[in-house]
Amino acid sequence: MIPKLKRQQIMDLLSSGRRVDGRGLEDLRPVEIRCRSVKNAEGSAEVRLGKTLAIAGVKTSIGTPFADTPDMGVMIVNAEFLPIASPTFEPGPPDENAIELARVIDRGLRRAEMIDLKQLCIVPGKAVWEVWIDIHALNHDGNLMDASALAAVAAILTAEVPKAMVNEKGEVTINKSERQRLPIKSIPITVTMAKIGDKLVVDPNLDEEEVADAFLTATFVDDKVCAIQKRGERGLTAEETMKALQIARQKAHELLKTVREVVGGG
Amino acid sequence: MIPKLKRQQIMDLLSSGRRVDGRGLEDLRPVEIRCRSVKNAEGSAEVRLGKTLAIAGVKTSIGTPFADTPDMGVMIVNAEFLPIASPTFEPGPPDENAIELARVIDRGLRRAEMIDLKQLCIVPGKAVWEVWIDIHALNHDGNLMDASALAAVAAILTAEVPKAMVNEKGEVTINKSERQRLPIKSIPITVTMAKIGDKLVVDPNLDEEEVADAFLTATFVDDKVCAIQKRGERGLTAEETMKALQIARQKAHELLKTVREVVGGG
Amino acid sequence: MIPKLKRQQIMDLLSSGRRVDGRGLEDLRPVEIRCRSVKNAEGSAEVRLGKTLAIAGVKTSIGTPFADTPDMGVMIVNAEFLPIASPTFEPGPPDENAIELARVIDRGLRRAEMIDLKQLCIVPGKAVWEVWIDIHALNHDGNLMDASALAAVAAILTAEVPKAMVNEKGEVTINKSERQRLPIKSIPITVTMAKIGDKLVVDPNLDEEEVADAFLTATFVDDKVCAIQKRGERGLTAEETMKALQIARQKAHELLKTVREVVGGG
Amino acid sequence: MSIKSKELTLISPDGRRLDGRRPDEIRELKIKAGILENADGSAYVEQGNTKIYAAVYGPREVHPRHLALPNRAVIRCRYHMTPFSVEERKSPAPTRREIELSKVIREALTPAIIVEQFPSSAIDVFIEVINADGSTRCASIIAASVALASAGIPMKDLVAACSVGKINGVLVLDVTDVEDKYGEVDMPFAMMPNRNEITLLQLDGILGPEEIEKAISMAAKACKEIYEKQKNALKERYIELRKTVEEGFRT
Amino acid sequence: MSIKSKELTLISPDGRRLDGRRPDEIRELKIKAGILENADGSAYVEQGNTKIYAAVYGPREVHPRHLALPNRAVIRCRYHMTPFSVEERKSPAPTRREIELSKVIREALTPAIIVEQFPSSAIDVFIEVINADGSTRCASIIAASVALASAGIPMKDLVAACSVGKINGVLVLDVTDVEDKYGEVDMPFAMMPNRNEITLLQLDGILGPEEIEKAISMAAKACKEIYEKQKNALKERYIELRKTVEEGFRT
Amino acid sequence: MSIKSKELTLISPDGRRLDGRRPDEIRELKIKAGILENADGSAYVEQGNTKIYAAVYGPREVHPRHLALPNRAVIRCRYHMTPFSVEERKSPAPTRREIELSKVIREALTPAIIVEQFPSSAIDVFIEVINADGSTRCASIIAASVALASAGIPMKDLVAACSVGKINGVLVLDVTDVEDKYGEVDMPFAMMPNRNEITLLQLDGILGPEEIEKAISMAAKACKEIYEKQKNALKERYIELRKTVEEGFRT
Repeated sequence: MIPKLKRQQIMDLLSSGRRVDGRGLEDLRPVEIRCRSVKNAEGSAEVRLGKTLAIAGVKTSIGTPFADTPDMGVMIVNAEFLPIASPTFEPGPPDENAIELARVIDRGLRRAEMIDLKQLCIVPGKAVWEVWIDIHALNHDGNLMDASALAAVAAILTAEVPKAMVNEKGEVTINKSERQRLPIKSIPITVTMAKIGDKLVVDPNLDEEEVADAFLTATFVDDKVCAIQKRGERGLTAEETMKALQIARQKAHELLKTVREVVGGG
Repeated sequence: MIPKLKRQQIMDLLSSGRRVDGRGLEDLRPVEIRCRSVKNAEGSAEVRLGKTLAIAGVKTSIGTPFADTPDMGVMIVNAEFLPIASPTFEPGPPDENAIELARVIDRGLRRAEMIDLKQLCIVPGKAVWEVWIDIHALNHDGNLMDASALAAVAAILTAEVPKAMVNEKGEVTINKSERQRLPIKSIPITVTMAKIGDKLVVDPNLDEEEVADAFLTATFVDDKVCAIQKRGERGLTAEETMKALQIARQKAHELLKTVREVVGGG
Repeated sequence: MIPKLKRQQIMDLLSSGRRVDGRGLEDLRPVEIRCRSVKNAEGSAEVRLGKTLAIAGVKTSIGTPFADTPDMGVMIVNAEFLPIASPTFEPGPPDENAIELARVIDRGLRRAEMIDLKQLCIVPGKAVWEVWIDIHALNHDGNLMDASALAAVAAILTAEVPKAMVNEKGEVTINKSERQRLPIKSIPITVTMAKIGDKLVVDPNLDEEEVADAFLTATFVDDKVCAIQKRGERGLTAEETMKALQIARQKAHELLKTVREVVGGG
Repeated sequence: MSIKSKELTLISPDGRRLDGRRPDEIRELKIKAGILENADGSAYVEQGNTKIYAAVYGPREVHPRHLALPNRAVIRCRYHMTPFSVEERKSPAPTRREIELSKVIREALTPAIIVEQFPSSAIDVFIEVINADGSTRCASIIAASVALASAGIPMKDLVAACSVGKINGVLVLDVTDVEDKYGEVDMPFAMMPNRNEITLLQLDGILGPEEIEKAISMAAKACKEIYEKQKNALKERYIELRKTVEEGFRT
Repeated sequence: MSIKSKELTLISPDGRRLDGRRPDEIRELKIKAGILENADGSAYVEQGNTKIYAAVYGPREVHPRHLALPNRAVIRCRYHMTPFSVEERKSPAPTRREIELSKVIREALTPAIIVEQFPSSAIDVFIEVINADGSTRCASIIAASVALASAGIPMKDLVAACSVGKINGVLVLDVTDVEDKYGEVDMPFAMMPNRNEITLLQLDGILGPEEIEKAISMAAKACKEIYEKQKNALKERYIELRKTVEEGFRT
Repeated sequence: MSIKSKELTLISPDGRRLDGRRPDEIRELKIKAGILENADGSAYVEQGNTKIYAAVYGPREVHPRHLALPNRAVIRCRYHMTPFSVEERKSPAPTRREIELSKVIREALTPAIIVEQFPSSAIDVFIEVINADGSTRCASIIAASVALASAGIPMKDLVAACSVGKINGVLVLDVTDVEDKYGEVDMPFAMMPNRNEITLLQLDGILGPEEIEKAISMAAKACKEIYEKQKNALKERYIELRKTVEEGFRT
């Protein structure tokens, strides 16, 4: 009933080119990025996308590489939808939505090769840097995906990690006083489109998310796509898909500019 | 109510020497064994016992031996009652029935010394073969125990495992191209009897399982018993026990013949 | 309703200086300590405090020290509120009450330095003794905290642990036949006070626990306090706090005397 | 987590893949409906060495009750791999990957199900991967879709699925495990061929805009081919059932 | 998981076991009923160095409700070992072994309980092994059976239990830990002596048909002896309770 | 678990601590109410480098229902640290420490809440530690207390909190991480300043009777100071809200 009414209202507005929060169909909400607020993290960023708030922290530690990639560092992305962020989130291990979000962001970072994992090898086959990227939702007003991805990217870009040294005995030691940036190869940007009726909107807020038919999340690096995830309980035509990707690409440009302004990154 | 009626109907039939599915009291259901269908497993077998379907897979890996048996390989049996197999099975970690089944099969294999674990030692105290036997129920129409045990035995008999080599430095390497059979010492066969009223029946189907008073599962190797498990919420007399074991022994002979025909095993 | 009546009845009695079980406000229940009943534990004690029954066992094993304390043994305290002990306890991992109890006892033992962890170092940075102290509630009639703490202390005092030896190769071996006491530096004693209305009572039983406003648990070593935990859903004034600590200190003296009589400890 | 050795030749100069297929060719696909007797509907799919069982239970009661929806059926889906289905034994506990795949498979199937027909009830889709050789989520969707139809669940369309990969620069259909590991791209795809709706689309790897368009069109074409095989499997099942019933009458 | 060194002499040429017992002799057995005040019924059993507490709660409400049965009581049983009860500290989380033993102990006790008397309710049996020196499941059944009776649960019979082992070729009663580890066979056994029904039978080890028959007959005989001790413990408890009541009247 | 190097000078001869504070001085304390829009009430607290978000949801329905109390609200509290808030990354799963702290924080807040006003309902307090630099439970209580008040939950008083430490023999207020690790004592403390009731008191370290009395009196004094800042934050929030409403009217 009420969701149906809300859907109708949102669709009526959309058909006249407007959205519930006053935006145009292809407008992002205001973006705020605040880096380095967490002293105990090597990197951190809080990102506000309208009223949606996510925080990402980067921590590093020494670990052993995977057997099939002995000369590459290890990157782990984890996301928690904290009960603090929404009346619908419950304490406990990540549910399918949090897991999907973490894995989509992970694929984007990995395929864009944002962090050059080869440069994170210390002793091949023995010791590499592990980079932990933890994402926490703090306030959920829709599109946690893009806010989280942006927070992860900003935290990685501004991280300052200690130096590892190998002494004569082959032992690895860490020098915490001398810090350096992570080796960055590219900046992937993630943009989510929602399909509501026959309209496509960018950066859906919570009201829109609740009534949307489907979502298309795409991660861009240098005008190419490196990760896509269609979500939601209805389908999209091939034409809608291509159009959504095209709009998302433009928005990714905008966001990339914002990121560069804030962090001065690569 | 309905279980009571079903029980009465089954007992009436039994008193005239017949069973709900037309079998005699000491008849097994038709047995089908299909080996080596899982390419990624070193050994595998799908077993149909009537409409009951179970699959077992054998995987090997290099591990360290237990401290108190430094010169023996390690065998682990695990069973999952998948929700695919029955409307009453739920996703999640194995319940007490799945755990009991795995442990009863494990004891049978272990006490029969089916796999000669001593021959699976690579470097005493350091490196041994671990043999993982995973059993999955796919369709549950009664007596998952015997179907699972048979699948495990057939998968072990037909497994082809890689060769381990120790180089000059004492490092263990695996040669996946050169494969060999597991070292087999015997073929244990598991047979379950159900007690319904004062009758004993072999290989109970699901209807019979639901109304049975008690079960006796026995594993035979060379005419001796190496594992017994009484199950169910009612008791058995000593005479019933001995009679059940005697019938089960004959059935084990039958099944052993079938196994030998299919896999040509030792 | 019924808790309210019970509370009224208990408060009426208290205002005339009596308690539901006939004790005075500052009387402990009878204490019984029975040590060394568990053959497989290096140390053990069953403690009865009135009808409350707790058992503690001490087990030791060789482990690696924490990175920041390479020359110190490791002590782990764990508590389980078994369903055997109370109709309100459920099977499963320890709940917040069991965890709090274990952590309060842990802090008392640690801050009193009861076990001299430095003497439990075998090879600095490599091998140290781990001392596991497991506490199980068997019958809960109030004040599991003090019964558990006492059981832990008595089990530690009477423990006889094997000797560790380091051979020429630097390998650690255990000599189980030659046993010795743990290195003891002090005997911490834990006493719990309950506030009911404006009265303070020592060693609350279950009825009193259920109606109490707040609790103050303090652990004493040589007349000083080494751990405090205020519990319960209401507050205490500073004056009540100081008075509770003063009474508890006297009771700790009594209990210390009992412990010394039973175990002849340091 | 995989060695990326760009030198590995996954496709020969004359356009043949390691298993002899052309880029736009799918592997041999066997579909058998109604193979598991307990389930309300079921299917077994073999696509090359990828082997999958799917079972459907429902519509049935929802436990716990508060998960039920008053105006539609809840679709639940579990994609699960047997420990022995992959090269290194995996623990039977669900991994993060299995949890994500369960979600996207459910979202690929749901658009085809007329959920309004069964308010307050659940339809459970259970998928077991017996052997994994690439494209398991697509094969799962093929199997689950047939299992749903064979359970008599009313559907708007079947869902067909096929992955697209990119190996040595060439777009290819129906990716194998080795092509996934050593190739550049994996793009799982599902659609309702009759309604022309994409219900699953994932991309893991870099593609330019034209490549995406081409990949989608290749996948859509393959889905139409697979769709026919799904319908055939259902027809065979129907004939089989009719025979059983008729035999029942005769005896 | 155990060293099998057949050379280890577990029984001397004159038929004495390591602890001096003859083959058909059980260890000293102490049973005390009603030791835990909170429980509706309880018992403490010492059989040599095997020490066990059992408590019974119930009949009581079932949570969650849907587990209740309309026409009978649900029997629930938890066999649990304290971390310090065994040589190597065990985690307090239930192991697969403890889960299996909980099941077989429950199935050993259930036949003796008149479950129809308490529809829609639960009877909970909790067992804690304080020290384990072999035959813990049999000692658990002895204790739980007394705890059930002392809780006033109506029963058809008590359940007595005794294990049979085979050491150096000889069948023996009431197996210790060392006899279990280094011996050839462990056969836990339980029965209702008065009704002559076997309610638990497990075999871990190789026995021929005649040996099984002999082992069962030895175990049945031991159970009759243990049965008397169980009844004595209940009598003592009854006398104790009567005394308490009478003292209550006097004061 | 911490290196105790008594030689480390945590306080200089002229009574200054590592961060320049005097013993009876608390760190700069920023409190902002109403920062998380979804919550019914929320607050952000920065005390030096300790940074905390608190959110309150409720009064709302209790799930599962049987946890509800007929005559009062249930207060639930979760204290949680983000994995990156501490020096070594911690797993996001709750540790035993977090479970204990959730309990004592709940018991520190509950005395201030008029729970009788909302029978059969729950009030949930969620705390996230973003960066930990000592005294996180006290900062959590400060934040949660403001969040509760800003959610409109009727309260008898605010709860203020401050830890006392002992470093190189001197009692100090508002302990930092390094003072906790290398100091002798940590004594977390909370009270309702207006009602003069202590609602949290823990001691981890050795203190004599006079020291305890002094520590409590120092903490109580600090709580009065913090109390004013809490009230200010609520006033600012009120002004902010009024402005929003008035702007709403104007447009």
